[in-house]
Amino acid sequence: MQRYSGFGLVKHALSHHENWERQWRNPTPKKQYDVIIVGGGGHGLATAYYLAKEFGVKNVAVIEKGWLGGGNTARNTTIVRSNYLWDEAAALYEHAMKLWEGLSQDLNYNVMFSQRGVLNLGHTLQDMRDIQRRVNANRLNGIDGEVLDAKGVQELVPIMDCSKNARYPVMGASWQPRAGVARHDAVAWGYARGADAHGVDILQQTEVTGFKIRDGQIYGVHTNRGDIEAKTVGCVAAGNSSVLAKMGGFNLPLESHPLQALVSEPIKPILDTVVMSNHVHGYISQSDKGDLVIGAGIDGYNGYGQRGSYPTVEHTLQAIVEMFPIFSRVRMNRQWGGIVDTCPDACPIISKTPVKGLYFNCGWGTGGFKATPGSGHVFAASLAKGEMHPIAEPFSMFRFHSGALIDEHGAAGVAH
Amino acid sequence: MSQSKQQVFRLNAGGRIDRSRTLSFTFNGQHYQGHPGDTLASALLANGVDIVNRSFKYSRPRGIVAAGAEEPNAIVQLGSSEAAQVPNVRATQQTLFNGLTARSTNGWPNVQRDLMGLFGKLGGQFMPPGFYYKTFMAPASMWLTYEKYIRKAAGLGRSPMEADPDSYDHFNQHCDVLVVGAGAAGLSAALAAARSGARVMLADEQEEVGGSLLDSRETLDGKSADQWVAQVLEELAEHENVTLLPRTTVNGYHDHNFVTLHERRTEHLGETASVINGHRPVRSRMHRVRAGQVILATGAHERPLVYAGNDVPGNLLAGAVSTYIRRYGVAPGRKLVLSTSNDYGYRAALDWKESGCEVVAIVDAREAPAGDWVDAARAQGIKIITGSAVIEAKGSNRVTAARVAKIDIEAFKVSGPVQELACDTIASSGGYSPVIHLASHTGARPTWRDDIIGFVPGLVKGVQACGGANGTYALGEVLAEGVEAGIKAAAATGHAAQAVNLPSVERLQQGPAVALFQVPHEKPTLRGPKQFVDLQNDVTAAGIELATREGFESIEHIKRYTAMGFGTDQGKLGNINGMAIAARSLRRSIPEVGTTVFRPNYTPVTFGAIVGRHCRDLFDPERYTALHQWHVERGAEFEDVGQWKRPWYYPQKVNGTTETMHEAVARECLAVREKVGILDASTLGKIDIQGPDAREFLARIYTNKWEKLAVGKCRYGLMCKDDGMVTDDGVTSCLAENHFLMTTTTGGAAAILEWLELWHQTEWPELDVYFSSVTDHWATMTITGPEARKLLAEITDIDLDRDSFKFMDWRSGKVAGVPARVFRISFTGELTFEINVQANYAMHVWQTLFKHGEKYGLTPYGTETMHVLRAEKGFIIVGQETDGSVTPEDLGMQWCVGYDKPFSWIGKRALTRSDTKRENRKQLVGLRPKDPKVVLEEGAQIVLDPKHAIPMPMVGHVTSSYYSPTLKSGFALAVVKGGLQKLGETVYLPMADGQTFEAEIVSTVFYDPKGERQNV
Amino acid sequence: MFYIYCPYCGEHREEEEFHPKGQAHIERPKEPEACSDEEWGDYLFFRDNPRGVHHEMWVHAVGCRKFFNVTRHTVSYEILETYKMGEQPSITADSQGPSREAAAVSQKEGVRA
Amino acid sequence: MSNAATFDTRTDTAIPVESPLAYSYRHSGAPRAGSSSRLQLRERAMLGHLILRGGAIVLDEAVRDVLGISLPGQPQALVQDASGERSIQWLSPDEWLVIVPGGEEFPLETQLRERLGDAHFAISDVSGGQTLLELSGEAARELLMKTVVYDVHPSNFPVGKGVTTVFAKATTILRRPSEERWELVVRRSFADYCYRWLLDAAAEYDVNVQP
Repeated sequence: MQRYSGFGLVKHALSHHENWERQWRNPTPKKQYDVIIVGGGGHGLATAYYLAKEFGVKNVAVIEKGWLGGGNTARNTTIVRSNYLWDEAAALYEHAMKLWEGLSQDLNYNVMFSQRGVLNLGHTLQDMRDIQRRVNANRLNGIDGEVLDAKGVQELVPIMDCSKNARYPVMGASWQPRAGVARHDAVAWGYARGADAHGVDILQQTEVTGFKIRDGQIYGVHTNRGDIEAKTVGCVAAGNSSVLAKMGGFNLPLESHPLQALVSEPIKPILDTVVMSNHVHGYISQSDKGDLVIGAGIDGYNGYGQRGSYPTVEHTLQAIVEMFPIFSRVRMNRQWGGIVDTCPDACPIISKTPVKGLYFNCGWGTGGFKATPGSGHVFAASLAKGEMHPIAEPFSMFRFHSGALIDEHGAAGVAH
Repeated sequence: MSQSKQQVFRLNAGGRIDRSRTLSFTFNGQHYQGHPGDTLASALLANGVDIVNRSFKYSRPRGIVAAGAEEPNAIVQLGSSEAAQVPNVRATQQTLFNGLTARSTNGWPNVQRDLMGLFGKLGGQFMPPGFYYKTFMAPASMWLTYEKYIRKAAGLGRSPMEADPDSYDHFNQHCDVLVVGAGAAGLSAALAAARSGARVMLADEQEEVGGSLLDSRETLDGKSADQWVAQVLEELAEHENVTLLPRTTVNGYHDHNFVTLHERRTEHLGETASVINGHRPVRSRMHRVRAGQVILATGAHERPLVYAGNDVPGNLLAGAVSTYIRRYGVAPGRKLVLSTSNDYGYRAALDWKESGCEVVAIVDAREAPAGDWVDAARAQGIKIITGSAVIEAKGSNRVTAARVAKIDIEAFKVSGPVQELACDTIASSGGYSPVIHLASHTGARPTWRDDIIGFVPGLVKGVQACGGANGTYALGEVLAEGVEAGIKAAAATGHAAQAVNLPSVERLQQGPAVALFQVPHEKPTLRGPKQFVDLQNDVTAAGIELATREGFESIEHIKRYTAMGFGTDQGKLGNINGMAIAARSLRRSIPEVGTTVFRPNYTPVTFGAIVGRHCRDLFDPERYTALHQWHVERGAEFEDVGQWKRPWYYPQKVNGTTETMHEAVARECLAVREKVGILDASTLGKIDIQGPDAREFLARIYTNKWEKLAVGKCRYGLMCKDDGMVTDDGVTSCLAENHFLMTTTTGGAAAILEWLELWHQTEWPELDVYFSSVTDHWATMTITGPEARKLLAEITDIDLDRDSFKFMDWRSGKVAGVPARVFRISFTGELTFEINVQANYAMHVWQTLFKHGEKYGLTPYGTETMHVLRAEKGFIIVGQETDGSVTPEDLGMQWCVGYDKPFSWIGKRALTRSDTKRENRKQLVGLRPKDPKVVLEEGAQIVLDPKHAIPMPMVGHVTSSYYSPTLKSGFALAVVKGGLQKLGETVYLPMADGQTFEAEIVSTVFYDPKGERQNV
Repeated sequence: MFYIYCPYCGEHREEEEFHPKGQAHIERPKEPEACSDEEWGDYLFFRDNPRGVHHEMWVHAVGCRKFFNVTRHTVSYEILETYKMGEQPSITADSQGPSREAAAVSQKEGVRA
Repeated sequence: MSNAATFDTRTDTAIPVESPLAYSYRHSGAPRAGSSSRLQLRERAMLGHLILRGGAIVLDEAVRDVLGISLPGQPQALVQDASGERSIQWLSPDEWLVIVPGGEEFPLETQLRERLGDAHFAISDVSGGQTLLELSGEAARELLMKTVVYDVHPSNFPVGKGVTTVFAKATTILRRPSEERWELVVRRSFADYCYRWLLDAAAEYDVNVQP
């Protein structure tokens, strides 16, 4: 792998950039791998990377029906935080957070993880109770966070309307300083480059059309480029997970919904943190390019169309202008949608399935991007050992039979 | 200076501007003049302003390129006052008005002399696409610092720092046929549809309707094109069912023919709307249109040619040159070189020549161009250099010369000697790309057509494209397609076709165009001077080539790696060229590389317009009870509960100072415990349930039993979802054998009514029962406290005797002369009467209670006191003690669960799942702080071992916590793992400030455990 | 934004008047106590989530307040039919191939500007 | 008898009542405009409002006998008596809104209940819970376009129609009793919001309010 550095950049400039190598290969599928990862998004690529790098499983293929990182990795609002309420979720997201903190160096790829802090606003007494509960739990779980009052919020974000005149005045917020944003595409590309360097085959434009299952054990997949064998298959296909599960002969407790987002035109730096409000229902940050990146809500119906309904966008911008009246004259440039696979308890599934050797990692809802390194790491560990990693254990799909749900609707952010 | 001298590039005649009037404006602090009919861009060109901005990445000087929505460079900051600031206005679409104030969005210290430009020149080669992924990584802690400087360099304009003085609104529109674009195709389509009687909307983004007809060289029925436009508009105006919307951009096409239109109402008049008759009209308006049929007549965008130095000011689109000359009376230079791959480009040279300026040469990439306009150029004596192209523009702040050479398109190389032609303007045309943006908003894929060298829109049901949007450019054909589309659309909505006679149009002879997306240079692309593809984001042909070299093969990867098409112009100018360059690099065809799917908005839309009237006081409804006026006058502080405004507490002024919440709540609590208090409880949801199966229905939906509840009696009920988790609670009263009144939580009212309907409509339609909301019909006033009976007795005819009107009974009669239903239920533990009257009488009854209540110390109390009082009694609040993971058993409310009811009620089965029947679930308990002065924090986490290392195992959390003036101590409710087995044990609550509180687990009932006080 | 034909009101109405209520035709087991935990969990949480023809329940919340069923394509978002509670769909995934739009979208992913 | 409780919530006229807009008039005022007004807004407070539920077949005859108007069986239909003071509006296949002059609602309910006997139906008095706003003037339709999502074009919304639909962020029952007039039935607790919305949206029409 060609190492990246400032010095290297100068060197390449002098040779007119003619000597840059491919960041990943475009290999021909082998007949057989030790592990197949279905889905070449951030989570799938991270899984492959850690399998090869940390767990010594190098004969790995990542199968992606489109282009890598082209699903929700490319369509989210890039927020990274770990201030989840329940111990199980907090452990998972904090595991990810720790990996985020060294990720650019680990991958030798600048994922621009910007720990500019995330505010979760409270507008009602119950919001504040929930915030206190969550921050107290975070603290005892070793996750940074504090509760701010309205004055503290105003100091952090002077341009926000924190007055009592607001329809739902800001009463306070939780503040996680280590949280922030990252460059979404770079995460997929960085993991792809890293995985490729460790020998992982990334097979783009390759679609899984079925599973090869014998006596309840998986031994490969059918694809549009022929059959590929492996005794361990991990599906990390987000919105398309249910479609894959159907091929495996079972259902998942998932619904795939449109989740929309939008950006303003680029403007000069004006917002230095991430601001999220469940109650007024919008969240916002500013990208390095200057766009205000705004998350809209989940549409209530199932949809694979990568688009949602217009009123969702209207409601979101109403919330943004309610919080930031000065943005009224700023303009919306683009809106788009992703397909989020949501679980009834707003927590993911990282699980064995009724088919031996077939594992699923899905159901991340709105929480997927921020979990990318942690999700990949614990999933890789589980695939490598054939036993679920302790952090992944509570996220079994079978919790929906026992009733041991991990209800994170409160912490899962705006879209719930 | 005289005006004409100022506008040195203004032509003496021609154009659609009003030279008799002059408008003043400033740009970057300089004063200029223009005329009504100008855009800011045409006025800047008229005044010879070459540099309008600096580029995003390399800070290169940039000038105006286009004349419409595709303009990437002329992005300015508008506004003379802080509140009126508008970032990122496209000068080509901003109508000039008197006093307009604009600035460049980039450039420091100014746009002419920009220091960053130096950096860009020196450092440009160190900033290939994706360079930031490859550096700034060490040390890890420095990224935030690097980022700060990167952020500073980014962004275009700036946000205003004051609230918007303008307002906006929405129109919900419905029509049979929506025609998008009012050029030749759109006008003829609208005319055809209108004549058939359909409801037609016609929207056009420009200041003036007519599209390219406004600067056309062609004639219709022997008349100039703009005359035909005027005639069509006249007829459309006569049709009552036609809505014509100029200055209206159709910016989003959504599912099922829902289309959003952004109409600019005052932006052409001033930076803020001026007040007329004491009223400020809206700045802009969104039309939310549901159309039966949509006709896309959005025309086509010209593609520039990609050659070295093509970003130097003075490089323009050929079509834009024509538009500036013919529509605005401006020749944006003196000496023109035209580089073209097609016949359409010739128009610019003809117009230029006719305006009296010099055409140095037409450089045509084709070996043997032939056609009417080619002939016309030859006839005018214009030099035509064939088989060649402008391979490089020379100049830094303005074009000084064009380097022209023979090129071999197939071999992608310069095949002949280079000549340098002195000029100040280079116009280029690489052909046209249909405007397919709207069609692709709902995911439809466009199709590549080799014959027109462009994509045409993929279309879903109910949408047609015609004219330029469909790749049809010959005027006669465009008109015919428009009419056909109009007739078809009208017919599809049930309106029969009427005859439309097409105007006669001279048929132009045109030669075939050649596909030319990147002009070769003597040097290979990576080594040659920059050839810009996306001017706004500084994406070059070399950058695209480099991206493909690094393995970015999908067009989506290439776009993301290079940022191509992510600007505010969304790649209108550059995307097709960029895709073609990528295709060549990858040795694939354009359709193989991919198609372009655009997202809304077509052009950016002000947040305010999308928000409309739903802001400020109208952001979200505030729901009031019938007593709201009284609460306001009494100085209540309000709590938001759902959309309701409920009195939270009533601070009093004591000796000139206003009570704190703590003081007010203590006073209110004691008043209830010792005398009598009153609460406005009108916000509770109330559902009227009637029918012979009402009782059975209640038994299925509630956890507890209802078969024996007699007429005149009330009962508390708990509701679960079918997962066994508590979702609502309230008191339901039996009004008659087949008639019940259910109350719900304030926040749950609407959801519970829908919940009841859901089960009735989907699972149990055989049950004869109806539900109707009567929440707003009744006002509910709760009087509670030892003196409640005495007070009520003064103004009611109801027998309040404790033996005839028992706890959990209801009676009807008159209160203060008003028919009332009175319920003896209690949420405070005190003697309580809930008085319900028709809401229109509420104020009278409330005031009468106060008239009589003074002597009993009647005290109004709010939700905070209500919470303290109910918590002292261990009564739960759904949503506070519960969070969707709490069963009735977890709450210790087995007394409210009918385990042996015949029907397996909603939630029952789930209670025996392995996790819900497990030991050690979190259970509701009371907490008594060891130090009575301590009020535990709500949300505090509970641990058994406060010395345990982090992560510290947590066993539960505080759900409610208050200071009780009655108990003279703090107390709390909490959920604790296995809590009911731990009564009497000590638990710990480690706080953020390092303190750890101790508390004892106790019963949830802190006050009057036997419940005697409510029974008195 | 959808334009939904309410089978009770007999006309098309704006999506804003409706709420989606999840998969249609989920029946509560007649004898809950006879269900295993697994069966009860399936009833509560496990859903069809097809990429294609889907039957879902909506309620005309701001309107007649009736629940009804919608057969809709989850990629093209085309509504193929709406029908009253208690009725069965006449269009199912088996009874018709994917619509033209859906077929187009299921091809390789293209550019999103 | 239906074995439901009936209750006359009205009393003698000496007792003061407050319409759902009483607070709004105090708080936001009631603009008066001269002849330039293009929009008139009038509250018709204190009318009798009943929600009638049951099968059309069950209710039809009784309604005709008692009220003298036949129950509209077609969706979105609104029928009135000759005076225009009594109306029945279809709300859903088993639900109708009856509006009568204030005070008539209880006798009407009683008579209907007597007439319907043991049949399965429900009548709920909601007179205190909603109010009726009347819009007239040339700008009425345009104001409605700003306010409701339903198509109010005369070709879609002729006289004699009524719908329940979205009013900004609230809901309303919108009806068209005559060529000149539109009626909005709004819930009491949302009335102030609706009123403020209408005043704001109608400012450009010189709205004239008759409290």
